[in-house]
Amino acid sequence: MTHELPFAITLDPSTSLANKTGSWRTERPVYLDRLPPCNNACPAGENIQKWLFHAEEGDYEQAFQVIMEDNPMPGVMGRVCYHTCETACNRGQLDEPVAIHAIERFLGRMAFEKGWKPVMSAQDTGKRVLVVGAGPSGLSAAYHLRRFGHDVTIREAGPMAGGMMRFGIPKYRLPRDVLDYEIQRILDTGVKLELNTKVEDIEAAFADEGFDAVFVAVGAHLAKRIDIPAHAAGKILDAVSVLKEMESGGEPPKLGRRVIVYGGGNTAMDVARTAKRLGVDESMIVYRRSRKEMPAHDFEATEAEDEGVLMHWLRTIKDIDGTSVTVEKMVIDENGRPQPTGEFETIEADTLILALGQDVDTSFLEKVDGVEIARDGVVTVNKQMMTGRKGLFAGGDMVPAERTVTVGVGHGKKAARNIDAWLCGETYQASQKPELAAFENINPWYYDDAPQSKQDQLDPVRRQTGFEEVLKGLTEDNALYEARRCLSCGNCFECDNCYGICPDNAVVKLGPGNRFEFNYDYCKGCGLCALECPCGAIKMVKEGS
Amino acid sequence: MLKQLEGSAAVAQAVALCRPEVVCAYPITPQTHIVEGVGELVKSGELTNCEYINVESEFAALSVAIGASAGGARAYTATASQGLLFMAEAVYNASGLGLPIVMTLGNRAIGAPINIWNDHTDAMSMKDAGWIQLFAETNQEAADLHIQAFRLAEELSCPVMVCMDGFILTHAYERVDIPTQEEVDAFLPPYEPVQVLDPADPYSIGAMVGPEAFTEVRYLAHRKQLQALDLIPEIGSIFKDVFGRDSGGLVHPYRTDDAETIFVAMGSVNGTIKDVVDAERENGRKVGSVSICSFRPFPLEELRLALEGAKRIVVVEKSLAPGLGGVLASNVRMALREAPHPVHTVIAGLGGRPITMKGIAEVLQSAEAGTLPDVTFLSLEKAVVEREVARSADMRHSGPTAESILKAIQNRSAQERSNVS
Amino acid sequence: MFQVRFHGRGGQGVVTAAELLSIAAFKEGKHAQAFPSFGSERMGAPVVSYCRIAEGEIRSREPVSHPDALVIQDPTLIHSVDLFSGLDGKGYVLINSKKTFEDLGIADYAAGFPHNHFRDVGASEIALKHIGRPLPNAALLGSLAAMSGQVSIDAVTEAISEKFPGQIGAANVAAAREAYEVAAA
Amino acid sequence: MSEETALQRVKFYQTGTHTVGNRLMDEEARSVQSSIDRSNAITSGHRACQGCGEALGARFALDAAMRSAEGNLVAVNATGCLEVFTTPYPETSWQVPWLHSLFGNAPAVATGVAAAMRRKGRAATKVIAQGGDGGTTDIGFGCLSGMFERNDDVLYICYDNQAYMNTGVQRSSATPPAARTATTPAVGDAPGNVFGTGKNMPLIAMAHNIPYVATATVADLHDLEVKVTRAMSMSGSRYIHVLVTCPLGWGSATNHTILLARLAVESGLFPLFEAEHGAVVRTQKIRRKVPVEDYLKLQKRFAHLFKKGAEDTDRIAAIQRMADANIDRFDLLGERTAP
Repeated sequence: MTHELPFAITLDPSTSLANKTGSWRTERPVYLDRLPPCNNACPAGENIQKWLFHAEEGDYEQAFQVIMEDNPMPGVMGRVCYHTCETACNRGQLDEPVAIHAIERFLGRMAFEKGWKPVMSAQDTGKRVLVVGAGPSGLSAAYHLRRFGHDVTIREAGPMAGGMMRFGIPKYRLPRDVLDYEIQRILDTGVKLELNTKVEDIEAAFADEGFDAVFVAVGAHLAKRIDIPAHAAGKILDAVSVLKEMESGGEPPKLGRRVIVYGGGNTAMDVARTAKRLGVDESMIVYRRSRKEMPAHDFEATEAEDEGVLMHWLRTIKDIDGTSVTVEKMVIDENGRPQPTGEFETIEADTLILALGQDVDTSFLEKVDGVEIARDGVVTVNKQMMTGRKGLFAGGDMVPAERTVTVGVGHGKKAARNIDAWLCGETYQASQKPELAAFENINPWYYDDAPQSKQDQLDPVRRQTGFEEVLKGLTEDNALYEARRCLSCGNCFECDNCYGICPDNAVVKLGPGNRFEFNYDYCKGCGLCALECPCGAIKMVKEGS
Repeated sequence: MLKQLEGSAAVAQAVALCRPEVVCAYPITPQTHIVEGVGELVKSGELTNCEYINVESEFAALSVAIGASAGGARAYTATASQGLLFMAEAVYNASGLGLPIVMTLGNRAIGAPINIWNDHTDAMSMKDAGWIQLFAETNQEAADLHIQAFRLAEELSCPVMVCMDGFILTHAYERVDIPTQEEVDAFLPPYEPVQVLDPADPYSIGAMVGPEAFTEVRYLAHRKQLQALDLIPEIGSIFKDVFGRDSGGLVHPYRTDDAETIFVAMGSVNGTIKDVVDAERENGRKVGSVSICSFRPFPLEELRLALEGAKRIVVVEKSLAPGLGGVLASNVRMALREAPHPVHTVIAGLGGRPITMKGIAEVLQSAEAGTLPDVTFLSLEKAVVEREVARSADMRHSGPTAESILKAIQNRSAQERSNVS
Repeated sequence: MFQVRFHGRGGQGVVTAAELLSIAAFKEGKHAQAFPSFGSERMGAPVVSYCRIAEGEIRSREPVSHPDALVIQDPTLIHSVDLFSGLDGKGYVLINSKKTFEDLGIADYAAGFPHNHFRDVGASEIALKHIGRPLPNAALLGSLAAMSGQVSIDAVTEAISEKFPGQIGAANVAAAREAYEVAAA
Repeated sequence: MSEETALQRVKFYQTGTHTVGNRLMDEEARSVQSSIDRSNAITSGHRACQGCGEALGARFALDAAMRSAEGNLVAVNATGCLEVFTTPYPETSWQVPWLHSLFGNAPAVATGVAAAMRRKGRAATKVIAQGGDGGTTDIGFGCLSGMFERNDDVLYICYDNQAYMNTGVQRSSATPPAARTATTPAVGDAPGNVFGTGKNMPLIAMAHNIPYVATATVADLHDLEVKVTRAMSMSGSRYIHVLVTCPLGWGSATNHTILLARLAVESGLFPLFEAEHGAVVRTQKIRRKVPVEDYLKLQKRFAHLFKKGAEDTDRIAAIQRMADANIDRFDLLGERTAP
């Protein structure tokens, strides 16, 4: 329809597009992906936020696949990981952190129910790698190496794979069917497992068997001991042995009616709780410092207490006379160290279980040239996790690091990447970490108040009498809800805020999954989009910088 | 059909025959009977497809009409005097937007002092608002001009104000030939707006225009009025073809051929003037008159042709430009800017003061005698004015500074003298 | 040209009377022009209206200063307003009153007019009888028709019926006819 | 299937209803502004200041109205910032049919447009009139009241930025007490605008008994869109009063436009409510109540209240009392149970 419209007074629609208001701008908004604190805190290097993103949509399989890029055992990890991600979670400053572990566990269960397998797309390289030890690090390394297309063999000295996951963590925390399933899923990717095969000669593996690289991750299985004056030796056991015995399939260890567990770490709690389940009347923790200083996670102590474990904080064992254990009271000085008081008490116990930490058995490495073993028994590795012996890598509890399953899994992945690079004659370069998405980058207004979903717990009576799993999993509804509590810190989740609130229509929406882009022809640089971005995925930069 | 009826009723019926789609009503004397009349026709169902909207002010009345016209409807309203001033902003706006609204102005004086009677001050206040202003001499012409006004407005996309003298015409019963609907339909096609608010073609009407184009916009408004100088007679002649009578046009000369003195006036006073012309012709005086129908656009050329043979021009006008004299006279002088004639201004009929044949005849005599001043106030009560001037001269302290100071000094020295003695 | 001036008070139908007269004249093929003098008079205030009747076009718009007939709808105005201004001795005067000219104080003035040019008629009483309200204008128009012969009584009643259809019109027509008879007698 | 059902069952969308869009919500439950196909009633290239709340508010409102009317609407605009920054010759930003007449007559012009639509057989075409606070509460007040009284079929939207911004920040009858404007300078014993009794246009609109009155802000898009949509579903006179931040006039950072509107609501200074036929039917509760200082401090127009060492605590307290009175009057904290 053409008109003889009045001159100047009447204007054709949208003609203002000729006026490029971008020239007004002194600052420009830019989209960026900041590093979410959960990802940053994850020892296994999981891209938590990314898999939550998929879980929020109910695309659990995709979420599972994202986890599988970093961690082959979500079912295990969702149970045993101490989830530093949740400690770091920005949502914790709003109400409560996202229960990431519970969602991960849910995804593990979904994968189990649906039989999802990880995507294995790499071509076989023909390179052969030996992994020594089938614990978390070894399994993880083997899995990731397999994903790179390498030929992987695991040799495990023990009768079963799993390492500390099996022999250090009681089944009420990690049911064995879950563990077995996820180990098998790794093996199904084509990893060879040789059990009851102790590797004694690394050089032979290189030279005689033709492995191109070796990754050792034998864990720390040697219980630390201390000298306690014993007038009449009572029954003294170590925690690792007790837990290992639980897995042997034979008679459970005989502990008597009263048990003291000496130590304040997670293993101490595990053992005390195991003892309780084995039917002792009194399972006691004796620890030289207070609850505040104990290395165990608070929830573990709480769960132990819930199950009737008695706590004797600020006590050291001075001597043992049959079933009489003399303990000295301690105080914490201003430096946080325990100091003796000279006051003593006596506790009756049939068994004393030492839970004082573990050492690594590195004897098999001593004869390998170039391998350096530190005074505390751990193996020195460089940034690429390689020992002084070219092609020999090490990880897990046997290198200096926190000794957790998650760290072990992380080591496995990291080692695999480095081994892969080394096999290709390269050096692995970790990508530059983007800036952290701090709480200050978040605009909390846009998030609804939503309390964390709590996992049900087994009732205390059953917890004291059996090894049924204590924590229940989330229902699908709860898991979905929980996933949706994620703030998506630092990463666009396509909330359309920038698109909606730009007074100048200078944000172009690219459609589902494609996010947005700025139309700098019109953006005046007001900064509204950056401030009102809920998750801090936009920042303002000086024009021309 | 010939009817004996009130001028307002005649206009209401004529407007109704034009099938307005939106009529805005706000009462103000002496226009009110017109919108009342239209309202009755709408309410009774004689005028269909018409929104009759009772608004809260004249400003709203014309504003509603503006919206209606931009919405593609034929819009009409009526006002007078203060009402026109109250809507003044919208008056300019309607023409600026090129909206073909037709509005009746029941001419009335403007206060203070408040005065409800007839003169042309209201119309003159809006003479440069960009509207076409047509003045009716009789109620027949008032009715006819409305019918022509819609056609004119819509052909030009320019609003038209039909001016008719308050009371003198609006309230006068006389015979008016009210045409039939068929005749009007044949003359006036349905409104086809040049611009209309339409979601299918969403342009913006009413932009802000800066120095870079404002002059051009104003030039085009001027040009539109100049176009109307051709269109008004053209429409008048088509009107004659359809309705068989002369109405409208630019100017109506009366017995001007050999006239030495020509009266120029607008509106109903021309009837009285014509009676004087006839009477004085009987007395042997060479006198004629010109009635201006189209004040805006102002027919400079037609007027020049009508007046060029005369020796003197006497403009009888119902408005005053204080400090200058006559508004119409100034415009007439523009038409005669190259001619030697004196153009006298006679301010008459202000605030309803009757203009009598006797008064006009006296003006003619003094004009012929060469004693008519440049500006004359017809039937001015000189005694009243002089008394008031004298009184205020004693009271006043404002005014020219030097004079006031002198006066103050005189007063003081007189006081001092009296104190001494 | 025959010019009539009506005097009365606001609310007495003074303006309507002039209009009705113009319609009556129009009905007889004549040109007529009726108009009021004012604007904002309220009930009770003195009001003036005019009507001109002619065979040809009426152009002048000036107020009627030299009437051929005066219709005085309210006799109380006689001494408060300059009613008879411009009237010459040959004109008509019709006063709504049942009083004698002596009682009205105008006997001497009335005596100067030709026979039957100066009348008073009890129009209000006639109106009261027919209409139920003392609205004298229709009745006076009947009398004026009889006195002046400018319009026929039929034209007057037609005009009344046209402007006031129905019962009110009919009552006014009856009043006009009775007053016509009174004046024609 | 179980995924599907859980998705539908779990109505928690991580950002709830507060962000513009959300990929997790059903398409039809998302805001108009989130749509890739929104009409953009005002398109790019307009000359509004950086961070202009009115440009935003007008697009929010008209886009919602456009969706509701399925594109069949016309808009009338009073003189003011919105008019000036959108339509300087030779460019217009409007993508809806649009008419500007004068400062004070937008309601009447809209009445005329609506009448024309009815008479031209286009009664389905919806008419919206819009103006700033000056054009609405001051100079256009008479026409607006007339429009309400006649119950003309027009939705009138006031974009209230609390002063005459177009002319350089002069006081209007919508300017809050103590605010500095060019005609209420921050000097003397009682700097800034006087404490008056106020002219509350929404309540005045309600007094006309019109079908619908609502308040909204640019901070809560969903609320605004719901209200516009509801208004559009009705006929007769409807009034929506939208608080729009003006960085220029309020002396606020250009990126605080939404924040300030939000604080106005959360402090209680600007109550959000809806009224039908003269009675309040719904109020939007305060989510996280804040003291008025939080709102005032971010604006230079109130800076004189917070002079170091000379805080005008009395007048800040007076403003807090206004907020508290609103909270009480409209039950903004939800302390009273619904009748």
